[in-house]
Amino acid sequence: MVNVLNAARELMYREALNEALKEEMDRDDKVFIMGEGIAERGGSYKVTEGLLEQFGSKRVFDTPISENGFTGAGVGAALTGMRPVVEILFVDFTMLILDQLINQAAKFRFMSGNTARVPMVLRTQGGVGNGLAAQHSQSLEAIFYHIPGLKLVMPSTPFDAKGLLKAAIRCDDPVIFIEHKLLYMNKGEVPEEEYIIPLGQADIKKEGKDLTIIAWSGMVPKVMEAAEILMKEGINAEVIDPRSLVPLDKMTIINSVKKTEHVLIVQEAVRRGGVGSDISSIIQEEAFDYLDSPVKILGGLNIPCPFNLNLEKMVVPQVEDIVRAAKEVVYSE
Amino acid sequence: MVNVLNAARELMYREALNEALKEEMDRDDKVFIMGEGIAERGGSYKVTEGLLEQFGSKRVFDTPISENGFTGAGVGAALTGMRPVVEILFVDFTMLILDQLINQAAKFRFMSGNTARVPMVLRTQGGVGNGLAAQHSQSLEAIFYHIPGLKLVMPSTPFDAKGLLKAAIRCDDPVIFIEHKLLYMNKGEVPEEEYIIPLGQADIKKEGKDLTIIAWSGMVPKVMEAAEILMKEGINAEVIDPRSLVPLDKMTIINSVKKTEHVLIVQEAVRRGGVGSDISSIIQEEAFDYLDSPVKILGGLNIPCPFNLNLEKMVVPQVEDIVRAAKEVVYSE
Amino acid sequence: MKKNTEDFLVSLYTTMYKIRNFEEQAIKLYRQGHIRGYFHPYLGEEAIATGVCAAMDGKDYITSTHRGHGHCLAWGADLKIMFAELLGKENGYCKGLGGSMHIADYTKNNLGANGIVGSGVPIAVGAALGISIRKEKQMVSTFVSDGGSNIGSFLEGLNLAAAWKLPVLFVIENNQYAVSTRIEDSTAETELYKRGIGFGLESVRLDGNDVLEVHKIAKSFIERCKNGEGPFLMECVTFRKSGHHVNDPGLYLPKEKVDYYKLHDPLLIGKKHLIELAGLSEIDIVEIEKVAMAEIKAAIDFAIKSPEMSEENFLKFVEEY
Amino acid sequence: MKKNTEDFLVSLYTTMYKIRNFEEQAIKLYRQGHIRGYFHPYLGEEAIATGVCAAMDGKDYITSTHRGHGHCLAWGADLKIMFAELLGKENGYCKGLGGSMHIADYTKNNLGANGIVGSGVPIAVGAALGISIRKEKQMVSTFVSDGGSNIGSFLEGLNLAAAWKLPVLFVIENNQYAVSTRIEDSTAETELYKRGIGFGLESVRLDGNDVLEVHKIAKSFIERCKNGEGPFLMECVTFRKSGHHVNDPGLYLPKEKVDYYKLHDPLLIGKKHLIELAGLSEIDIVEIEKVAMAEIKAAIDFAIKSPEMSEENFLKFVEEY
Ligand SMILES: Cc1ncc(C[n+]2csc(CCOP(=O)(O)OP(=O)(O)O)c2C)c(N)n1
Ligand SMILES: Cc1ncc(C[n+]2csc(CCOP(=O)(O)OP(=O)(O)O)c2C)c(N)n1
Ligand SMILES: [Mg+2]
Ligand SMILES: [Mg+2]
Repeated sequence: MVNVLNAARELMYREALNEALKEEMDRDDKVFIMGEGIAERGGSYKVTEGLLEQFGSKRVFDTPISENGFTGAGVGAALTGMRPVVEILFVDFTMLILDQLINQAAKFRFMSGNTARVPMVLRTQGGVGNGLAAQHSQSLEAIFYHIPGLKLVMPSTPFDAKGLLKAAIRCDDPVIFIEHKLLYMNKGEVPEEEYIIPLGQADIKKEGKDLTIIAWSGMVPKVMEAAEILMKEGINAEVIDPRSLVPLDKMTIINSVKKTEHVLIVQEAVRRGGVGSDISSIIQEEAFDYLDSPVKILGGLNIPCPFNLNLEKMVVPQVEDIVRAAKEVVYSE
Repeated sequence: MVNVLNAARELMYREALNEALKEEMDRDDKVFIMGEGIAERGGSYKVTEGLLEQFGSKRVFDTPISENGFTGAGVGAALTGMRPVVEILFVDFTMLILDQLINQAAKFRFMSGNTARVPMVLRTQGGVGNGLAAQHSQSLEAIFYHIPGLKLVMPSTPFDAKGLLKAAIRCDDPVIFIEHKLLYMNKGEVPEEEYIIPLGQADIKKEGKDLTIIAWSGMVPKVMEAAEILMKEGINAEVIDPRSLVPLDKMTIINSVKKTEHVLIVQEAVRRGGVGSDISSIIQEEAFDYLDSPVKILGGLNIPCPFNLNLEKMVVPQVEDIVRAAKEVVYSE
Repeated sequence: MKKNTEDFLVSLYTTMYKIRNFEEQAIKLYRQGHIRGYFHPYLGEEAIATGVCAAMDGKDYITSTHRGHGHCLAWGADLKIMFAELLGKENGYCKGLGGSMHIADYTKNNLGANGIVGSGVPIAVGAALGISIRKEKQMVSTFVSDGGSNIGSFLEGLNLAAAWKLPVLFVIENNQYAVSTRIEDSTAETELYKRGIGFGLESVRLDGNDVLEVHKIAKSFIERCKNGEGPFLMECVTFRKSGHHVNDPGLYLPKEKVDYYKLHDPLLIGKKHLIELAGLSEIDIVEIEKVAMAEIKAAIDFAIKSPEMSEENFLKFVEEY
Repeated sequence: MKKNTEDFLVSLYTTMYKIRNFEEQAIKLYRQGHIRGYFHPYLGEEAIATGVCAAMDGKDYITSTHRGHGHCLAWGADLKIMFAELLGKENGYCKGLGGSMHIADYTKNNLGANGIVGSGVPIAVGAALGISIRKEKQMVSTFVSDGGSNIGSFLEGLNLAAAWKLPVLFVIENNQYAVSTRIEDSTAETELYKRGIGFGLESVRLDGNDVLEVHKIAKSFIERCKNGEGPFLMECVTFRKSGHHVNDPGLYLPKEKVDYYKLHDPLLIGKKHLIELAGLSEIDIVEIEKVAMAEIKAAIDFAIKSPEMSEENFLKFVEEY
């Protein structure tokens, strides 16, 4: 677990992200940001507030609604020495830019025989919440996870969000940085001093011995709640947040599995073909003999997200579902 | 195993596809096809040869290079009663059309409360072969596999290709139909009589008892070769080709696993986050107690495809790799 | 003034009035917590949907945008079923699964609102492609705003429709803003009809707040579409009478523009038509408005009282996926 | 005729000659099995890359297309390293990992060919965006053909560059075909420069086979780009002297056009310039050609003898992913 240094200050997730951008833009004048409504308006979730004032309209500016075009512009700027941070309002809209991410950004370094680099961060936001319905509620990290050449980061706390965004901006490869729409107002400790969280280091959000629960992004707070309930019922869960899915900190996961011998993976994305399946397959290949029961994946239903709020709750794992699934895993023997 | 009826005739994969299109266009005048160079030129792989002559330019026509636009046009035509078969030259280029496939086609039925249907087939082609390099050699089925509302078909033989394409065209939901660039000239028996292969039925390409090898599309011929070699070495592998990945015939897979107790999944796509991971996770959740050794996934390397032909061979499983992996699984105890 | 002109002008005004008040009532319901999620009011742009749809017939098709209530109503939607959808009820147009951004009526050729800017355009082109293959006398109108006119989906769609000579009417609702982004900041050529010309479409620019002007031009283009002369593009200049969505106060909108469009309101212009061209009195108009308002109130009542889909019914949907 | 004009005309001709013969020799190598994969010759279009790149300097940038050898050579690529890349050798520009469709030289601001039609355009816009942020006196030329002018990437890129006033020169190599698809079948407005006008760019159409005409207009646009007046668009009308790729006989190309362009060949026109404007004799020209050809032959030798990347070295790449 990365130290929270001598922190005292509490920030919201969105404020932590804002600080990361500010610090990195201050440090390196090659860093600039663009996206829809990010300048004067400060972004839909206020992550970019105040940056226009501080850094001016050459480095903080709004884009037309041309997601594919301006993402490609980010790639081109990155290829020629800049460090763009491109914002796409919803991860759902990244479906318009995958040519630039998958066929271009992810491939240049390799196709050029290591002579080109694309140090770009693609910030976006996903997950279910507040009745935004089928086209604004997806969790699509599995798509990026599958593509060699892309890094993939999904922070769950203000502390992680800041440290990882700074690392992402300094990374020389394209990083897909996915925030969660329900986390922006969450508060947490963030030190005043500068810190960076290297990509590829999982965080043990809670130590435990009876089962390993792996979760990321918006599922982490729910899993932490469930872990408290489980504790009262005599099950001491270890909660692991990989924080970056690519690179994935397999070691921390495997070590935990060896200790607890039971695994539950909780993902908000639909169950079929999610990142959880891959983590399950890795655990299985690398720690088969330690497993006391099958790795269980609790995922979203295989269906688009409904508009109606009561039904919306049914499609992604809730605290009670996590508690139930954890018990199934532990008592399955 | 679906009966090959009283077949005698041999057709190439591309001819079988051509016949399927011809028969369905003949049967239903709502079926039409569009894509780049598919009309007069008959398609890059000759799948659509002769269709312009038979059905005329209203139902067989070339599109401008506007993949997103003409795929969307397919969706709109499908929504209003037509049955378009849209061709995208390379699965790599589907990265330009995912908004129409994922945010639109896959969602309409659900978002409309079951009042809209999108009976469209998206034919495309993927896989490694012939030095086409990083932007024309990907295997991206995992992306479609993860999206509720899409069906996903990847035939490996002429017989399957024909029967499944006919089923896809009759399906009332959007179907992603991915062919393999190295299969078009492969020959196989295809009966003269009409037949349809329902989506969701795996085919046991070879029965066996010592281990289950699961593979689809371009990997199937390689696995069959490997299975012969293994046979000589005393390992009798059962080879399962799911043929359609969505819907997935879990039953056939699980039953085989219960019999053989050893599983190898062979996929051409990069290992990380591929469909194999999900199949592994399913086997693990549903047949854990039958497994004698971990489910092994032999996949493509986590790297884009190199141009150089000798290096190209290294990034996807070859027959020797499959033989080696199968032995590892069987002798792992 | 002929009787049918009067009826026609009354029906245009009634539609605009219903859209205006549907939105205002729905905003109240939103504030009360009855409606959730995204809600983009069509306030101030009523003349466009009204003028265009009045020139179409029920066999034609429309595709709409994220700001889709106006198109839906102008197309003839039932107020009750619309409110029910916005409230997430099972008897709504999409059984409460779609909501404001996905409202549609496939049984009546309304191919729906769309949460992805521009993505309705290729879909409209495809509906027209089907028409052309079937050789039918139908056409499709597709709506998009200035912001959406910068996205590939729209631009590719323009070219495809023109290359294939399809019966599509592209309607740009140029309200000069995309959320808070001014049109001057998103393009160097703010006269958007010129894009149509670049792709070989006959294209015009007009006052989008004058329902009669919109209707006149739409009517001619729509007829010509049905005669195989399509596609066409009309850029209707207009302005949002509110923020981008229900929670946006729109403080960035310049006062002069807001003031100008307060006077140049489509409903004021529609009223003027009623008085000057159809000879109605203020009292006649109040009467028309009363009837419409009563219908709206009854629809709200209906929607509030309607049940949501049960978990059981929802799970049946899930099974099919 | 001044000496420096002569030198300049000779250098233009030499570049065109090298491109022509690079392609012809590479096609032979392809037929012999030395080159694999896709190979799209730039035959017949030599004047465009040559004229444009001659007006740029080494601090500027280019992005190219799937038909990228001409741009690469006109930009000043080393023939040896180019052939080595096409042959998949480790000392090629991309170590044999990229090949024809991905040839690039990032160390010299050549951002490369691209296997996805149109996708180089937004990348060029981004390079120009970087220039504008850094406030430098550089510019970017981006190439695309008629087929590629129909895709969203190109169209969005045009608008972005214009909205942001970026130093980009869009060069449409209108060779009238996309594989076998005639331009008339892919758009209703075949004068493609009009698309630029729709987005507010100063745009022209010209003879793309006359290297001097291309160069003159490119030079003026490029200078104006560096003075902050960009972007610009030039549509260069040209024709493929061969099939779409090396295995396509191009039988669908109409005989009249083929015949016309045989006479209107960029190299013939270039030769005419040398004779009429620089006072060279046929013998002088043969001399120039001999030198260039010797360089090409030597480069082929070099490439054939060069080694491929070892499996070991390749696996080091894999580790980083
Ligand atoms: C592709 C895409 N990008 C961004 C958004 C987020 N968004 C929703 S509405 C909107 C503004 C649209 O502006 P415009 O097209 O002018 O329509 P208007 O709101 O003015 O009617 C934006 C950016 C989206 N829904 N889809
Ligand atoms: C997005 C995309 N669609 C299709 C292709 C396949 N393809 C390669 S070149 C080509 C034709 C391109 O035509 P044009 O843009 O006119 O370029 P030209 O070949 O004439 O130089 C096509 C369709 C591709 N590479 N990328
Ligand atoms: Mg607008
Ligand atoms: Mg061309």
